[in-house]
Amino acid sequence: MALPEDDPATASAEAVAEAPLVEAPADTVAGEVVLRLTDLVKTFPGVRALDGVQLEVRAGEVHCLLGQNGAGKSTLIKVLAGVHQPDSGQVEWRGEPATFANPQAAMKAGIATIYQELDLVEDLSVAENAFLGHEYRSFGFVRRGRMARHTRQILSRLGHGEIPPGRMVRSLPAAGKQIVSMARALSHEARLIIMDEPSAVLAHDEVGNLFRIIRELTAQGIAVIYISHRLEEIREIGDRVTVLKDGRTTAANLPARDTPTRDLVSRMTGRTIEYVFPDRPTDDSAGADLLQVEGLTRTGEFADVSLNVRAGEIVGIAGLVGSGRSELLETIYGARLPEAGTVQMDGKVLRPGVGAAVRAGMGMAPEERKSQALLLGEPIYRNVTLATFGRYARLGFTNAAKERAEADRIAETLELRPRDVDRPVRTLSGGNQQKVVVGRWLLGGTKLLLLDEPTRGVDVGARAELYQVIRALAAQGVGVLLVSSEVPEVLGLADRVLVMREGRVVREAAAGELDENTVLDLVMAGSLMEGAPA
Amino acid sequence: TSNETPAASTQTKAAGNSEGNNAPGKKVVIGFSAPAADHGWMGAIHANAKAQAAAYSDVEFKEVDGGSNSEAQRSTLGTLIAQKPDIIVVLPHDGKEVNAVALQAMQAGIPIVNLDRAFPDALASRLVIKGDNYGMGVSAGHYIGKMLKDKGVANPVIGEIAGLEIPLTVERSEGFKAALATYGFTVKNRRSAEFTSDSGQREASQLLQALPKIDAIWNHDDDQGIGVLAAIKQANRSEFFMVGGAGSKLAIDAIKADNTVLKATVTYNPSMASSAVSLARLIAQGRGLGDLTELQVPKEVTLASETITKENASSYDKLGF
Amino acid sequence: MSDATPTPTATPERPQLPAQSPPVDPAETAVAGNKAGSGGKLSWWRGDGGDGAKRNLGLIGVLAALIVVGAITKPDLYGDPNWVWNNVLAILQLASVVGVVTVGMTFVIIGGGIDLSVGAIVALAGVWCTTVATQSYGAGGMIFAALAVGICVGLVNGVLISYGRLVPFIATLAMLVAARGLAASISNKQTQVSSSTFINDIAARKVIGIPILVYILGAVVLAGWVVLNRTTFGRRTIAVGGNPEAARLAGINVRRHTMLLYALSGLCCGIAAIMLTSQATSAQAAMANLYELDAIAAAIIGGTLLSGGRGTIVGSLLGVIIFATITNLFAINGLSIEAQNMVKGGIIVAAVLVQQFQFKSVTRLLARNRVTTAT
Amino acid sequence: MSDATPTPTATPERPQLPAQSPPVDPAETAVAGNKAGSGGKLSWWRGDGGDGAKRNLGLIGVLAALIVVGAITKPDLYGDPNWVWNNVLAILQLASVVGVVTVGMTFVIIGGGIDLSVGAIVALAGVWCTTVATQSYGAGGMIFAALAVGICVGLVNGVLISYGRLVPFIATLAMLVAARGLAASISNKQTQVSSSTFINDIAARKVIGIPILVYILGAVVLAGWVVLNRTTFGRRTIAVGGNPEAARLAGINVRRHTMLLYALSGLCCGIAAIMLTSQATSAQAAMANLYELDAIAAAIIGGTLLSGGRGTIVGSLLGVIIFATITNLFAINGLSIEAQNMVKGGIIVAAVLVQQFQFKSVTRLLARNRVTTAT
Ligand SMILES: Nc1ncnc2c1ncn2[C@@H]1O[C@H](COP(=O)(O)OP(=O)(O)OP(=O)(O)O)[C@@H](O)[C@H]1O
Ligand SMILES: Nc1ncnc2c1ncn2[C@@H]1O[C@H](COP(=O)(O)OP(=O)(O)OP(=O)(O)O)[C@@H](O)[C@H]1O
Ligand SMILES: [Mg+2]
Ligand SMILES: [Mg+2]
Repeated sequence: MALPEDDPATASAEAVAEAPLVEAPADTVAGEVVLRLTDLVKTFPGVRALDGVQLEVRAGEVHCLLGQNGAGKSTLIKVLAGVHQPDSGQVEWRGEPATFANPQAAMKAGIATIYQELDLVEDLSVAENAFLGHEYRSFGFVRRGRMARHTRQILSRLGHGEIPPGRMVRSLPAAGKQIVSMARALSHEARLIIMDEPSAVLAHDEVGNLFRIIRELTAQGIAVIYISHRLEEIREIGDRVTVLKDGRTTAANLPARDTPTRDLVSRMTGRTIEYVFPDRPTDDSAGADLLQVEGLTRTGEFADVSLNVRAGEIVGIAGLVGSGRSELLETIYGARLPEAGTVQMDGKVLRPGVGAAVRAGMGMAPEERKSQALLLGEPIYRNVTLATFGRYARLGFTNAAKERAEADRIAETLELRPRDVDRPVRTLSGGNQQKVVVGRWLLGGTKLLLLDEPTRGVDVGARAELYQVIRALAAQGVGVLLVSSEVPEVLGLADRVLVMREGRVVREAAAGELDENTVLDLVMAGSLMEGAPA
Repeated sequence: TSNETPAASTQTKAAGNSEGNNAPGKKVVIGFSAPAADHGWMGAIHANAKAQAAAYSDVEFKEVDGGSNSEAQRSTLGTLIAQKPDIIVVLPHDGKEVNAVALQAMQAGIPIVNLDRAFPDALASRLVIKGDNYGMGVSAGHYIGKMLKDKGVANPVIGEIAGLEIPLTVERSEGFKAALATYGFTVKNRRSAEFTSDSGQREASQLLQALPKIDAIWNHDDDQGIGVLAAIKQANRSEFFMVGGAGSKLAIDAIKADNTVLKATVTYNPSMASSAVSLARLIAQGRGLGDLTELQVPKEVTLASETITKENASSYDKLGF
Repeated sequence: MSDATPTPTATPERPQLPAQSPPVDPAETAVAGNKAGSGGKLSWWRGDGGDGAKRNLGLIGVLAALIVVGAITKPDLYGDPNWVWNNVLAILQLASVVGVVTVGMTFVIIGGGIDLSVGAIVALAGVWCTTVATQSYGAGGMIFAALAVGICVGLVNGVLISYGRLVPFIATLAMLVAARGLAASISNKQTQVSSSTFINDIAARKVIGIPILVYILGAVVLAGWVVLNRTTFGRRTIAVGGNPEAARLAGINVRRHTMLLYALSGLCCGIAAIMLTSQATSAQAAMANLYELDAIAAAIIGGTLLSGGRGTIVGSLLGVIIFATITNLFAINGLSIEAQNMVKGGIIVAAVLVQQFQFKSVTRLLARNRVTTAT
Repeated sequence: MSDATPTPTATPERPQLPAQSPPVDPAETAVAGNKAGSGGKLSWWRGDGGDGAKRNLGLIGVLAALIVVGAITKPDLYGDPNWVWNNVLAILQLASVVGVVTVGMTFVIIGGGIDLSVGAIVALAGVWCTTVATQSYGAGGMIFAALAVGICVGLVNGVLISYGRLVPFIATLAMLVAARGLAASISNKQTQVSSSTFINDIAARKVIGIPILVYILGAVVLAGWVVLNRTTFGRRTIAVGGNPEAARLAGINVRRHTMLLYALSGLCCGIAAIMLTSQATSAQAAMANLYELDAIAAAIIGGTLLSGGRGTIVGSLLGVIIFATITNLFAINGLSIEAQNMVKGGIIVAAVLVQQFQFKSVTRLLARNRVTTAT
């Protein structure tokens, strides 16, 4: 896989004043304008999510939307998809003013959407999910054969012909679900396909697949709006970029390939990012073994994994989606029972169960924020202190003021926006929700942090903050075990890296000894091997 | 209930006072089905039937649960019929709803003794023995009417605490209304409880709240009356008198003691279950009633609803349940 | 580092495990084989095959256990095949009315709602179709009245819930109270006898040895199964209950669909009203008491998720039959109601435990099997 | 929101060491000040369920409407302040028993469960504490028996649900059946009269003009409010009900907590049993009939989410009081039961609609306000 040339890590330190709206001439893209938004405004109670957005999308282009967490990207596309109604502003669709009163109307008009949050029905099959709402049918009966055939066709196009259309979606892992989401978008006869962070749960090879499809689509003159926080992806697939900040368009139609990263970043954040990864300590400051895992096994997930984490050390685990990293973390954390092997904290074998792990000083930020981590209806501060409210309590009585103060500090550190910690988490943007999940364990008292995809959907700026915090915690003697599908993140942040494949650790080395290509080779070799006869 | 209540305390007819009928005959199996006993009166029905059957050496008593609604009762009756007893005593949840099953049994040659709540179809039973719900309301109405007339109350405020709103309750209320009407009186406020003491308390407390001044109350059921009396005491009210229903021991005692507002109760006696079993045995054995000239048990027996007051209370001691 | 027990893959001394030659130890092949076993380049999924089917197997096990208990306690009766056959029919007849209601309830619950008013709707429809006025139109009029009342009341429920945004629990509870009140006022709190022999014969007649009521139950269950599993309406019901937001985003008119679900439940209640009226040859305002509880319990025992999105018609049917069998068992044994209730509570708990046990062990067995086959 | 000023936190020199540095530095105070400012910014969800508070306002509106209806229909009675005060007390007394049960139920529902057995537990506890044997220990023994029975039965529920993994609906339904059966067998299906004047006086006595029952209700509600809003137990309850998986991964012992919730509900039932026994000066197996429905309905009307994770004690209390007021209104007007039921259904629907209307319009108003301030 090609690596992006222009790494965000090289962005300069120079602060950039907020620039007025710039609009680059659209010489790079030839197609006619299919979608034009002018002065779009959308408010939620207490928040102006869109505050005069301009956007112009041409047929056959990949138009990227950039913006910090909470900038209004998802809100914008939900307006386009007919989910939200704008308060004011014009939507011009294929030359004519349009309003999409509901998702159906948008679909009819030829706009298909892959939403940021998975929108699948767990107890329906892959085919039924792909065609939900526009099933093949006659006299009310579902034409299952036809639907299955068409679904298989779409899935093969997506490079996943092996997923049976009749399979219940419940049994697919997150990446598989993402593919079904994409299949749904492709099942429509769409003129415009909107993708809201489709790559967040995809691994490298899947992203390659996705890009191939996007190129096919654009070659047919279909327009694509692509949202991602990974700048390298935007450079690879995008044609033009529109940048949102605080619900306003701060730059429109920048050429995706040539615009300097520091320009993009500064338009998104109003400042530049110093550097992405904090320096590793020069001396080997790591202390004694904190966590020792011996021969941990769960059939079908991972086998015979042994590893250790020392105090003050950051250990990263790289691997493909489905290589069993999440399960490993959950097992270490006591959320799953191992079939064999032991987990020791500070030299003591842990009893099974999350409670014992937490008491021993572990904390885990799980992979799926909505299902595993958040109380969506509860205020932010209560989510931040979900694991620790007991520490602030006296005689069983909670201390809300203290909790708020602590949560406020986390909110500030992680640039949560809006920063009102009494706001229900439900109303936060995806990336900000993720910050809440990670922030929970940054509160004091944790000795070992298990982080599963901590930066999923988090914007460039906040990501830098998060790295700083993690490094700072390590400097204080906290051990960190980090799982990430983004290889540069693992390599850049961790002191030591384990590479996992098919549930086994295939390589362990100091981060400095590995480079991205080596890791990718190790990881990919696995998937090549699987095809070969054992 | 059989295990604790000694047979003497249930209203059975002691074997041996009408010799002819008590002489052992051929062995018979008597089936029995009545709604689940969830309050005193129904409990007494079950207890009486069982105790009366036990008093006969020639009777095998087969009780199936009547469940909590007609449907359950139909179903269990079906299984009872399949076991072919000699005769079945049925107290239906509602005569009309169980009619079809009873008819089926009669057609299959199993006589049915219909206890208390009548089947609409005359062919559905061999014998009907029942209380008089309408008459009960009439008795209560007359007692209250007469008392108030005697006191010279011109425009009395009369309250009524009915039972669960099933047809028999409606009948009672109609009788009550009709009897009061003969005095020119009407019911000012009527609440329905559920034959339980807590529901009696609940409804009575609201009735008392609705009527700041009352002259008389009729409460349909003495079991729920425990709660009604409690509510009256809790509200500190005593300007009226009350008439009960059914005739429980507690009520009779209270009437005798005359220290509450309860001055009378009109009977609706669960002793009918004992009589039903006795008569069922005779029918199954093909015998008649000793004191009657006829060779067979008659087709219908309706109990009179009597009024128990302080004056006659002691003679009802035996029948209180 | 875990130098104490150097695992081959993790020690830095053996770093360059060549990607081309993965260590072939037995455990490894087990894992890899397991993965490759389901074919393709990524076998991402766990077996999901017949989750519902397995659960139903558990229910059939429970049913079998109940029958065995019956045979042990009453060997004389169970010795007679004729009696046994009749008993089966009796159980099915007992199950028929609640069964029909449960089919509708299953749809509502799968669709993310609940319908507490089913018993009341049955009563209202029953009472309505047995008024003197309705009966004067003959059996056809009565059937029409019952179905129309059922559908209309269901529609009112549906409108209140989907367009009035009332919580289903509250809306249908209000309907329960109101419909029973209306039924009482129509019937004047009297039991209304049905004089239509056509109606009364439905419960009394058999065709080829099987009661008509059982055929009706069968037809409703079959129709329910087909609608749930083979039509867009059914599949969308699962979507609406399992993930209403996703359903909305997919362009499904969630509100209209929700409304129709309650109408469907009302229709089932209308059918049940005819059946029950026929059984009782009469109707009254208090009939079908607490059917809501029976139907919900049957659906849940049958594997329907109370929070919506999952459930099977066959499971619900088995749930109803299990409850009917328990009632029948008690009747045969002549248990007193209090003993019966105590035992019943225990049986329900045991049934669910048995079913869960079954389910889990079967899964584990299959999983183990898979591993063995793969190696 | 539009803080164009570059935030100082981005520079690496700044210590973001949340673990060890809770000191109050200037930035922190700035944020705090900012927050204070945002108080004026009208974030209406602020605080312990400000959301709930709005909803409760709606409920109070409904209550007011009911009282107005009462005053219109019975001006003579409402003209007498003495009577009105007595009537308020009567309503509160009527609400007291169900109110106590509802507090427990609210906890269970917020915790993601449901307890159908509350009525049965009240009956069992009531019957148990009025047996001749228990009464021989005097009032203390009776109270102890009722509470112990309540807690034990609740614990059994809890164990079945959390460790036996039974669906709460089914487990507590089984308990409902079993506990009523046991109560019937203990009481011999008779009404057991309480001869303890201490117990009977609880319902009969007033202190400073207010019935003791009302004090008990107040105490239970207050305790419930404190536990739910101010203790770790309450926080865990919300977490367990809102997202059990998240709660588990946050280190909360979800199973134990679930078990305790049912025990708490059982305890409330025990208290309610004493109150109800005292009111009726007796107990029987059929008492507290359908309290489960009343309690669940009150909790839901009060804003508790049936799917768990959200609810308020005050809302539940208002729900109970509304239902009691409706009953009282009917009694005062002497409505027939069928009219009563029909009207009641309508009132429930109207109440919820009124409440929702209130709620939405207030929100919208605030939102509009907010936008104006912002621009
Ligand atoms: N339903 C809602 N109610 C209230 N506020 C909302 C709601 N949905 C979004 N918002 C607010 O609108 C703003 C924009 O959110 P949006 O989801 O569009 O951000 P985003 O650009 O997609 O961010 P991310 O990169 O994190 O996904 C945020 O401040 C968010 O809190
Ligand atoms: N929902 C699921 N159903 C069945 N098997 C699953 C499921 N999720 C994961 N697995 C299995 O568990 C193993 C590990 O998957 P998992 O997705 O947790 O790995 P991962 O390395 O954490 O990847 P990710 O980047 O998605 O977190 C895989 O072998 C996969 O087959
Ligand atoms: Mg977003
Ligand atoms: Mg993972």
